[in-house]
Amino acid sequence: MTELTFTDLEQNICTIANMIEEDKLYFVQMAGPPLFAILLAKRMRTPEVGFLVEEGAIAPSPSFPLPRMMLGAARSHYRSVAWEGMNIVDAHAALGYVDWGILSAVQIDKFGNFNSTFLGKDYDHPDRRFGGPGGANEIASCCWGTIIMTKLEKRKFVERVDFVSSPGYIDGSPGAREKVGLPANTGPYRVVTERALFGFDEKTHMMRLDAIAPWITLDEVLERMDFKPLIAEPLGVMPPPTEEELTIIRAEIDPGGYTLNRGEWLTVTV
Amino acid sequence: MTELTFTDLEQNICTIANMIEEDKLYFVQMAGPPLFAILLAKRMRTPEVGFLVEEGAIAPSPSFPLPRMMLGAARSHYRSVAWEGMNIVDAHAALGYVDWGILSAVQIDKFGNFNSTFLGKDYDHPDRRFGGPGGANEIASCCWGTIIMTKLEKRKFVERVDFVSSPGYIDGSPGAREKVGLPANTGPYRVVTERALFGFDEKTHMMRLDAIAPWITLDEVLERMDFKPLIAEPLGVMPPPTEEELTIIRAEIDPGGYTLNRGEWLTVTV
Amino acid sequence: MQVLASGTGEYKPPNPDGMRSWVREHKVRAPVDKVMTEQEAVSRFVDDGDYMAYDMNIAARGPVSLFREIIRQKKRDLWIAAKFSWSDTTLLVAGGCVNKVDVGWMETGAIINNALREDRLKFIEWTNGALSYRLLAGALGVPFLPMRYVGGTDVFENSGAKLVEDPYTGQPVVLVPALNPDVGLIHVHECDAFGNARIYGAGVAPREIAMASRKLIISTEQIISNEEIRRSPQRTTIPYYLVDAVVLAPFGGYPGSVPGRYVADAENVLEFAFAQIQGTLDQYLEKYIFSVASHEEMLDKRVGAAKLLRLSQEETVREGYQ
Amino acid sequence: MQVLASGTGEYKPPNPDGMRSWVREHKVRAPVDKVMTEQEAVSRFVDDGDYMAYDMNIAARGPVSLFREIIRQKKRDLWIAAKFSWSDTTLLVAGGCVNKVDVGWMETGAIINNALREDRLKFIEWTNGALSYRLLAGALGVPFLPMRYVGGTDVFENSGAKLVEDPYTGQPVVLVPALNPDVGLIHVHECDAFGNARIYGAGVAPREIAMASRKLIISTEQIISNEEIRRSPQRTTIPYYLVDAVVLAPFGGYPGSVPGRYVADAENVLEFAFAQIQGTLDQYLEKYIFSVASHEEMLDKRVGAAKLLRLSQEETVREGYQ
Repeated sequence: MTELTFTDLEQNICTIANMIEEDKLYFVQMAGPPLFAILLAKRMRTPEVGFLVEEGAIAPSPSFPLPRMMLGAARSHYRSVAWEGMNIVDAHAALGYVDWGILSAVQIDKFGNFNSTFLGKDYDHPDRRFGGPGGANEIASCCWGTIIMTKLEKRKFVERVDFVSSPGYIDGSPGAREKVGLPANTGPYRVVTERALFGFDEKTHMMRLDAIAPWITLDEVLERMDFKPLIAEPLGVMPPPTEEELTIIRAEIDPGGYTLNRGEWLTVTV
Repeated sequence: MTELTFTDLEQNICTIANMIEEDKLYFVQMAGPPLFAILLAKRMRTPEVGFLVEEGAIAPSPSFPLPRMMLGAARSHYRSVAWEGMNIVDAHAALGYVDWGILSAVQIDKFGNFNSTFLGKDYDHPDRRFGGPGGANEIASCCWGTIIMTKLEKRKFVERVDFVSSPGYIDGSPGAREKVGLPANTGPYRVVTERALFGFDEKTHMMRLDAIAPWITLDEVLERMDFKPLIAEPLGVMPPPTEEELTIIRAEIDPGGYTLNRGEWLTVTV
Repeated sequence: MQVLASGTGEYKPPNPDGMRSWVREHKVRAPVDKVMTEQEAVSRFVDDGDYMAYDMNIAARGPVSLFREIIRQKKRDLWIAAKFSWSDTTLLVAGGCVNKVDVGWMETGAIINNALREDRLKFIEWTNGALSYRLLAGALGVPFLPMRYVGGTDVFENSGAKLVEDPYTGQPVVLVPALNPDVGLIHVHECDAFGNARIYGAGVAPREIAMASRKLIISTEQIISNEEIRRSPQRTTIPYYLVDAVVLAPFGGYPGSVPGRYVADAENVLEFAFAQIQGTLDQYLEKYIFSVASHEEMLDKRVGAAKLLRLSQEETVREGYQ
Repeated sequence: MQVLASGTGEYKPPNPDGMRSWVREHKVRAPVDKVMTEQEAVSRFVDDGDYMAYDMNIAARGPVSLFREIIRQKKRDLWIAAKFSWSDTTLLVAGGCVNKVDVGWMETGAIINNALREDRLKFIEWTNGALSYRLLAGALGVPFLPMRYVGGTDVFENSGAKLVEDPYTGQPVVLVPALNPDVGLIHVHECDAFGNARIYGAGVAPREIAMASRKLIISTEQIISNEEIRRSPQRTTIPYYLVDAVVLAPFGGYPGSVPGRYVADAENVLEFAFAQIQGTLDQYLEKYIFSVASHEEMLDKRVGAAKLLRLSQEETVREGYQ
């Protein structure tokens, strides 16, 4: 039994890194935890895995240390196989080449529709304005599946998001995505948080709690949600980060402390 | 008074070369007389004039001698300012950047609709099949005006072409081009032949005989047409090629004899 | 081809024939020298009320020296396409230049939130890709393009997208209207005096912006000869006739990076961020924009040669950017 | 968005979701070695009845060694996109491989005229640009694109174009259906074993074909390392995951040129032309295709080292093609 200290973002990075498969193609939100997740996987298990970023770098091999302003930087796009533009990589996704998108969300509903636009009041006069859909909408629409990371909080897992920036299963009805012009047989695959891991029921498209961290109870998880998800049986256990993973994140991938300096610190005994 | 011998194609090349303006942008059919016309102009009067070819070379400075297989050859695309693809240069035309297209036609009607597809019988079983619309359709649709070269023959200047490969003024009615989705205020500008030069009436869009060669009569011109064009008053005189022009064509631009070995030989006294 | 649903957002109505007429009347098709100062370029080609698009952002290869000149000249009521933007949206709003934003993504903070609250700013929600794709439509000279995303979200409702029945497959498909900005700004690695420009590295939509924009200002790290351009046509991203102005602007991306040339100045980026938090952005603007007459003077007096050299030296990745 | 008129030509119905399913099931997203012989590539990836598109033509950077292998393997009933083609259409028809052609442009002669007369060949009239643009639609993963040409001609009537009322401007605009070929062939200057490919010089629509095609065979003058590709990502035209087969084919464009590498062999082109005129194309096919087992053997026994060296040396224009 050892004590382990990590942030919610580090947990998410490690959880997603362990989902990465070398023979799949990924579309990754640049300049933050989604990028770090695939970089951790590349560093530890799947060195050859390819990923796209919105600004057009195809299958880069980022050069560490990444600069603080990593968005669009030469080190971020280092040794790509091609440098294209946004419409080209988006088209690759539209054509079905991209298996998984990796994204983060501000707020999400039970059908996986998510918000990165604003919280509170209305669109024109929000309580708090966020960055916007960015590239998440096209990624969530056109990749075969999406892995969405966020934090398990009541204001984030809500019955109805304040604004649907990117589509999940819409209203959950059969063919709901197809009816609004989205590619067939696509949709959210996993929702990853520091305390719990979710999937979606194939029929109802309702969010389903698949696993929880070993240091939290089911009730504690559900208390942190505004809606009640389906619950998988048996309910899985979500492993915490390993020492090795955390060391690689902190020493190589994010020595600048982007993940360390933000988020909630968790100390658990494993 | 000297005797001058040239082919119909050489006459057309010289006539068009003298229309070229340095501050306009051209879209030119590759690998034949339309290309030679702009090359003659570049060589003699307008060295900086820019032109596009369908396969994506932008403002090339072809390197003489051009190879026999000049289509797409390195010498044809020499010292372009950019190498792009067909959709990009076609888009430049669609955006209105291209003033004039230079094209050749197999057959043309009184509204400037022209044929490069087949002659005789029907589409599926023609008497003689030609190459097809090629890039002429997009050029004739999207450039502000087109200069079309052909030979003055009764079977070429017809009431109704066997197949409309590329649009002229359709049925000549006001807005006829706009009604079928073509850009506004575009259309054929000149029809150039070895014996006569035509324009189009601004109102009726009917082909109008603007000038004839000094060595032919009006009646002889009209006998070579299946329809009667409007006739400009006063009727202009179309100058024959100059010795200098012919020398440059034969010695520099087309030493391989593409234009010399084809077409009708004309000997005139000037 | 029935329209099944339409978003309600404001958009610049597509007008392909209007764009064509504008091009015919205003764009110089002859290869002429277009080199001018940033002062002249912005003064001549950015008008109050213009719709403005630019490639990349304040983090990387953005036309930042032009942003500063736009603020210096107190341009007003710009409507911008904030696709893949960063704190550049905040900078332009803080400068008082922008009152409408088509949002893809931007960094947000007090400036944006206050401007929204005080009704000085109107947002229309799109996505990075949708704005780039609308620029592709504008670049192709067509009024709209069909696409496979945006549907099923509040973005659709908030935007100018439409859902129609595809006449080929009978299935629903989203259309978005072409975007032809009044003015486009692109910062490039190299160009010649006529505007033939080279960009190295990935980029959001430089070709699309260059083709779609009515007026186009290029700022460049370096001016090279037309002969050099013609020796390597493969490297040209933008041909001359699309370009209205060429502005020589070494370190024009500052405080962002220009990949392969120099890294971003994190100090300046943090200075900006702290100024926003502390409500002292006016002082930042005064220091870097209003108190200096030009980009060159700013580099000289506010940044200094030592830092510029360091930013260049720290860009250790050069391969591929040539 | 009313359909005002529709052409009556046959076209491969656009099916973006069908393309997506195919990609998901068949395309290898891992970077794996795809180098194989032309025999294996054509045998595995060209099927009788396929719709086939290729970039450029028999005059310049066409995938001509693959054409010969297709003829050698007696592939049948291909439907090809003859956009900006040359005598390649004639060659494939003479080889008995093609029974349907979407016409942009092609060189015509006795072979084509006879095949039409004898109902062995069906043409559908498009234009070079319209076919390239349909490939762009296919490359973008959408069912159709609007465009500003084709309208007002018999091409429109003969094709699969439609005239609709644009829901944005209310004006008529032409739509064309996306083209997603079953198989695409592209000859490139260089690529790595995974298929990351570089093309130098102008080209008709290589990116579009690479993206739009279900199966994609790349033939290449030269195989380079993945590291070399990654050192210069700017030069990559086609990324690996689009590619199914890489065929090493030096002089693969023969008898055409590959700009910057070698010029066309006018002698062979004339030999082909005279054979058509004299009705002896069967002998040409026997000599250059059926009597040799491979492209390599053809180069060795039918063309010879001396000529290959000469064709290389005569390509004096190298600048820009690197």
